[in-house]
Amino acid sequence: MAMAGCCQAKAPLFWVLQQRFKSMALHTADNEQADTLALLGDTAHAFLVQEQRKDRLRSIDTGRAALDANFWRQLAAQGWLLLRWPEAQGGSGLGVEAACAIAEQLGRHLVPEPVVANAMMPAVFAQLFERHANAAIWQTLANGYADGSATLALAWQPPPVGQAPMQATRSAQGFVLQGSVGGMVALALAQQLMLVAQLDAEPALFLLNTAAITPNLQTQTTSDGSTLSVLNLAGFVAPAHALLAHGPAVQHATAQARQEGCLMTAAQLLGNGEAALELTLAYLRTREQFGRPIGSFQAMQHAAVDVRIQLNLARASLQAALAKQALGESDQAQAAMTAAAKARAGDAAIQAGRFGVQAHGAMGFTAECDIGLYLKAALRLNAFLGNAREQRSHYVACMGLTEPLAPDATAHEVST
Amino acid sequence: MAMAGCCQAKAPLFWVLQQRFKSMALHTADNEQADTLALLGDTAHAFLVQEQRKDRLRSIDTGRAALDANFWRQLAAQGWLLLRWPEAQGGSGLGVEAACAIAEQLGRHLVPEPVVANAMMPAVFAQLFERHANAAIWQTLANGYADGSATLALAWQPPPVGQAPMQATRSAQGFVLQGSVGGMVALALAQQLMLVAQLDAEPALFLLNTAAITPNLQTQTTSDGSTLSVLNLAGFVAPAHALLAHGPAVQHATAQARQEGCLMTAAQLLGNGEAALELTLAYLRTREQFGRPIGSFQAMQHAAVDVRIQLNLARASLQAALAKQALGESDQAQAAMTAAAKARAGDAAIQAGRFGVQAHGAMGFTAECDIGLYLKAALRLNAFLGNAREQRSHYVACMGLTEPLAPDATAHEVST
Amino acid sequence: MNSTPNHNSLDDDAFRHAWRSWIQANYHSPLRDPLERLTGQPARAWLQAQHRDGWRAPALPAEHGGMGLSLRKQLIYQEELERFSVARPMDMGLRLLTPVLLRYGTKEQIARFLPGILNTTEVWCQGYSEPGAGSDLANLKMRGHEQGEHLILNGQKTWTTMASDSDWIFLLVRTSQEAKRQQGITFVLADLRSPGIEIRPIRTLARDENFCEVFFDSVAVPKCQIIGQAGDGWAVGKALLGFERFSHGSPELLRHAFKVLRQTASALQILEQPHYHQVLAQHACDVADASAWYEQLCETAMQGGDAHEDFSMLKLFNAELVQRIAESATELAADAGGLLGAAPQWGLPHDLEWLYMISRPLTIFGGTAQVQRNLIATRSLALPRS
Amino acid sequence: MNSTPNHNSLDDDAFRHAWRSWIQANYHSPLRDPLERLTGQPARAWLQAQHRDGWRAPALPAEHGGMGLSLRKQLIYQEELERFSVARPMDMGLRLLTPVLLRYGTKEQIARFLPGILNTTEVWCQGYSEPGAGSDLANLKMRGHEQGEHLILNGQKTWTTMASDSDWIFLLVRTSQEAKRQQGITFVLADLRSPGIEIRPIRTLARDENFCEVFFDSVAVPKCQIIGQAGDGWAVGKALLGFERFSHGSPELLRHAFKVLRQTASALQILEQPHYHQVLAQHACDVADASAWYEQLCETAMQGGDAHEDFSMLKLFNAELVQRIAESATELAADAGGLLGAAPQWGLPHDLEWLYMISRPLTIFGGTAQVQRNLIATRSLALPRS
Repeated sequence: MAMAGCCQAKAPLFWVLQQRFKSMALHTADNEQADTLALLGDTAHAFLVQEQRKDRLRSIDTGRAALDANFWRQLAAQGWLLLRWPEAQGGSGLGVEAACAIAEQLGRHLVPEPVVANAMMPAVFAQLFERHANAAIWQTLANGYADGSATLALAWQPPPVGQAPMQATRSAQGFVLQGSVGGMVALALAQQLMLVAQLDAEPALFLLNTAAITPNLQTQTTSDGSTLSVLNLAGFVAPAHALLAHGPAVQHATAQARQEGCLMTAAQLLGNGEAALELTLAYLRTREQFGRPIGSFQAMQHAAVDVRIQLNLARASLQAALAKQALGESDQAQAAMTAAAKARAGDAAIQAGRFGVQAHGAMGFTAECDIGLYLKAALRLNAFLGNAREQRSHYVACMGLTEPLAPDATAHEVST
Repeated sequence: MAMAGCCQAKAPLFWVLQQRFKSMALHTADNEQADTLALLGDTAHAFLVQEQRKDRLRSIDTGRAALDANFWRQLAAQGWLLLRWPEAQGGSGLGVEAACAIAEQLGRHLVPEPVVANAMMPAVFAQLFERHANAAIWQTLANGYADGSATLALAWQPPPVGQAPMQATRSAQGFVLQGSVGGMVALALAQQLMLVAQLDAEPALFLLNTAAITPNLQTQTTSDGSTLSVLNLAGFVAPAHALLAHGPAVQHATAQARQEGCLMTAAQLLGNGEAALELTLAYLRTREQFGRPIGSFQAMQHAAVDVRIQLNLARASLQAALAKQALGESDQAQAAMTAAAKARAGDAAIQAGRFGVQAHGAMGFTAECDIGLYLKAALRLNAFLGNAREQRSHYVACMGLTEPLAPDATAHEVST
Repeated sequence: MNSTPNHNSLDDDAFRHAWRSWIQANYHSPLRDPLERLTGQPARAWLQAQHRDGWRAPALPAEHGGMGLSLRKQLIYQEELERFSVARPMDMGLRLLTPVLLRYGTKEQIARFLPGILNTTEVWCQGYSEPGAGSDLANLKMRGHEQGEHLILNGQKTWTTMASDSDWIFLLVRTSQEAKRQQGITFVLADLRSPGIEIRPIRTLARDENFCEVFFDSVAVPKCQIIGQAGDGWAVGKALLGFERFSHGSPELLRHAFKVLRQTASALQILEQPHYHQVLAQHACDVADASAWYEQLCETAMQGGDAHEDFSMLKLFNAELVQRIAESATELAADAGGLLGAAPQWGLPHDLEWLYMISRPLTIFGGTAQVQRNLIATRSLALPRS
Repeated sequence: MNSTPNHNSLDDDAFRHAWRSWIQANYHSPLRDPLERLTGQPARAWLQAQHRDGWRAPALPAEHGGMGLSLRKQLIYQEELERFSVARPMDMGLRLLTPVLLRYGTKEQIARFLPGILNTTEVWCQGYSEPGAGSDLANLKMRGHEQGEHLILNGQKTWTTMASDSDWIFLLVRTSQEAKRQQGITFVLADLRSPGIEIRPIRTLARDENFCEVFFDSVAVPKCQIIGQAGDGWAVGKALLGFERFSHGSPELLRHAFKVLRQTASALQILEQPHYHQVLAQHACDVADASAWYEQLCETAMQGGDAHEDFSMLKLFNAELVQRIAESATELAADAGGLLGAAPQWGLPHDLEWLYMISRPLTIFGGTAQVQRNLIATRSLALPRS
């Protein structure tokens, strides 16, 4: 494996876990899988407690991103960037549950680096296209993730309002790209861009060097310490070999990457919300006003209980979505529950953060206090890949709930 | 005045107040008007404390309406049914503020009889059509309201879902009526029906005897102790003299009646909500659990404060709507604020009732406890003439708020 | 009864199919609504038919005359009842009293009372609540004093579900005054035909009389009808509340309310209206997530895990969610809101006022939502007591 | 200043027109947002221009150098500032300290401090909050002890708005320990250039540094700078909070936030989307009703009525409403939510993250929403204390 050399020394437990997962696949022992996932999470937690300094997020107080190429290499050394990457290219080939276990810890520890957006989601393309004509390209990309030296960003979301979508046309030099695309995350850490454009009325996947398109970017810091960019191209020429794939397979890969991204982001939001509530509960237990701990006031207690309930719902929803994925249920059923899970996790994390800021009183409004960092990160993670409201609409559409329901239908026909 | 004989003995104060209003109109003294309105309300309160037995609403426990023809005659004796009726026909000719002062007390005391729907709203038609060709008809109607012996119901709302609207066509006998109309209130107390139908593609106003259309009615008890009916006519023949008015004037009168009806119903909801909160606060102050009054628990206190705030908003909103009416502001501005007031009053009263039922614990779930009567009445009054959600949509439409707003608009251009 | 098939030997699907067919063939009531109560003779007939054909008491071990189903089959058993929207029969003898009898009762007590529960010749009701002791159960006032071989009961119970339809009552009474209010309470069984008992129905906001007040005027009860030790009733009663709470997280009511919402919108032909879309989307995800949570908690419980606190939270969420769905459904009715009864002529296939009112006590009975939040805050979140 | 026109002789419309024209001609800052603070030299210049042209201190009687406007004209004065979306200048000397000076100050104290307030050569800040005394003001710890003709101050204030931009501070300090925590508190004025004072800005979630911590290390203040009697500071300070609270019900922030919402939806071209319609309708009615309530309370106050408790309720409603509108605006941004700063390339003309964060302390500063509800419950609703 390409990455084995540098990583085994640093993260032996991770590789042990990886082996456990693979052997488990043979006898699908539910409990054992749960234990192993928990162990994976614990390992990630232990690493991040040690290595992730929340302090660096304070740069957002002055509008600057907190992204750190060195920390990205540390994450690579943990093996997380190749966790979903195919084994043939040196990846771990682990499932989405394992990715979610890591993502939950990334959320809990406020990691701003784009593990989900720029490592886990690209892995879906690698899985689907690895046996494609240009297999060598995927191997090169995998090598970049192995040590964190080179990373992809994805550019496939619709253009911002009022701008034309990205179109590719054939030319003598290769392709001419024209139009806008939004939603690129943390471009400062990405050397290459995987861009979806319409070519001959079908989606096509291009690989571009970010250096070449830097003048065409508008980049802004986001509240989780990362960045978001819009790309506007007007007659940009890409070479012929930039085309990685073309046709319905690109559509499918994009949808699959989005769905996995939603699951992992839900996990990240869940970790964020759990950590925010823990921080707040600790404060409520100790901080006194009017001669008693403020956590003894009913108003605080009840609001805390409501956050707890929402987080538990979020965890249940995510697990149900992962189970549908694992059981191979219909695409619609998977997509629906994924949307529900992302919606609930977004709402729950924001509610946890908002309650946390309020419960911390004036202290909660200082940039110095961690609780605000959770709220800010939750705002951004909720927006990523579609916010709670959009996800709920998607749930309704996937479930066909706007179809008329006959008066004699039974309750069990109404919802899963 | 037609009604003076029977009423002066019973309600002398009302007539004194009526005179005060009329003299005030000359010098528009705001404070004096406020005092007089308060006095009018106090008088109504004193009467209803004595005469309105909430107990009779318990009939709704078994699905029966609580309407009482004798009580209707008592209300007539108070002069309330003719309060908005033109003076030329023996009415009091008082303003909508005075009607709201009465309506608030009707709401406070859970009066199920349709004073707003079947007396105050018809008065708008009387005002607008009194100098019309068939003036004698209006005088006859007024006489019926003077002693409560005869009453109108209005039938002008759109038909229920899936049914055709009411159409009139000319025939040798007069008119043939065909179609459905919903929303008729308390028909058991009404001898006649004022029906709006489309005639020659314009609205026309017909007067029908309810006896003649009884077989075509579907009537159901409502949660405030009244009833609601749907009328389905299939070739019903009305005599030529049944046509009272025709053309845009009918449209205008209907809109005006609806608007006044909304204001008065808002007042009724406000009275309902105020009484529900008072009842609940009294319970919270005395009922003990875990060794202390339940009103000392923060959760109860905070919920009560939120109800108090909503009721205060409702009162402010209603007063603003009445002021716009009094100042003769544009129709759109009047309609907008009226919608806002009806929306707020509906939401506030339901919130007060719901909190009240919860705060009363198991006792609140018994039919024996008054608090449930308030919630039930609030549900119906909120629905009457368009519920809070519909009213808010109407506010947005009247204010043109879905128009684009330029980035350099100032905040004062945004809302009144 | 004699030919009870061994349901545990069937695989899950076969079991599900057999039970589903049996329900279809044997449930004769027109009530198809989990919020409705099956009462009187139809309820007895329904439970007796189950007993006759070996479908009675899914959780009860076979040696006591039950089906002794695995936990997974118990869940299937319940799912199929819900799928058919069977109305709840009055069955407190099995659901609440039997676990207490088996844990605290003597052999004689079990032999005397269990058969009547199983063959539904004796219908039981529960006497916990009193006018002054709702959320604060330790505050109960009803007295029992010893007189020879009897306990003499005086006082009042209230909110006794279906007392007028029952034969026996199990209840908590105060048999001595102790410093700690939880002490001196006794759990006892009483025949409702005993002299001195008077039952008065309570009419509710939902326009029914499913609850009663039960008055006790010097009612003599043999001491052999005390369960556990005299004075230990708090522990016995708490255990019973524990059994009861387990079933409260089921999404059955949610699904029913959500169905009412969708059927109402369909009949009103407002499926395309923007406000409906928002409400639908929110409630649909709420129901989906609560159902997912419930299934996972059942799974945990089946594997022997402790999901007690989670069930409490889910119960609270579900109760408030049913209320919100009922409120949304009423809002859909627009101008026609507040009608008593279904109103097909208005496009309202369901009685929405009833749904609105029947969902009110979900946040009151069994501990108000406020008290439940207090308990969760101190127990699950380790926040300091107020 | 010398040629101060008699504004009270103008009719309301003429007064409004004159003031509106003057603002347009004299307000030079690009900050057009009531949530922004006008600070430093621009703030001083703006207030000094008002003073120069006779537009300073609308409520202050003419004999003290103010405009001495009728209450109605004061309201017009304020309305026009809001109409122009003027940013708030740092003016605590006039808004908060002056009423206290006039009520509790000696003739000498008024003569010494009022002119500097009016001509804005001395800018004041407020020293109430302490790290341990937020909602619970009586808990304050900062000490002052007498030493000859001086009071020696030791301790810390926090959340002092714009201390780094101010010349003087008025503050509450504990000068003796009494059984009742509200006693032994003194209201005193201090020159921020005094030796021993250190000011450190606090960075907030809204990415600004408008608040400071102020540290006092044996700072000597002449006793003649005590307002009222030593030990009576609680009453003096409470009176000040009263004056402050009066202005909190204004719908200015609501209108601003609502404008942001509408402009965002316009730029995003989602005016026809169903979810926007629901949100718009709810917030529009909320803003309309809160504005109506405010106008009626001002009317009541102008007629000498007591609207104090109502203003508290309105303030609470407004604070939470601004937060809800900010949340809705962020939700509109969809995929682009959470950007720091305005983002026209995303169709976001406003910095929504800033609005979200700047609205957080509205339910914290000046008594948390929880504490305010407690107070309203016991004062206005006569519910028993917990």
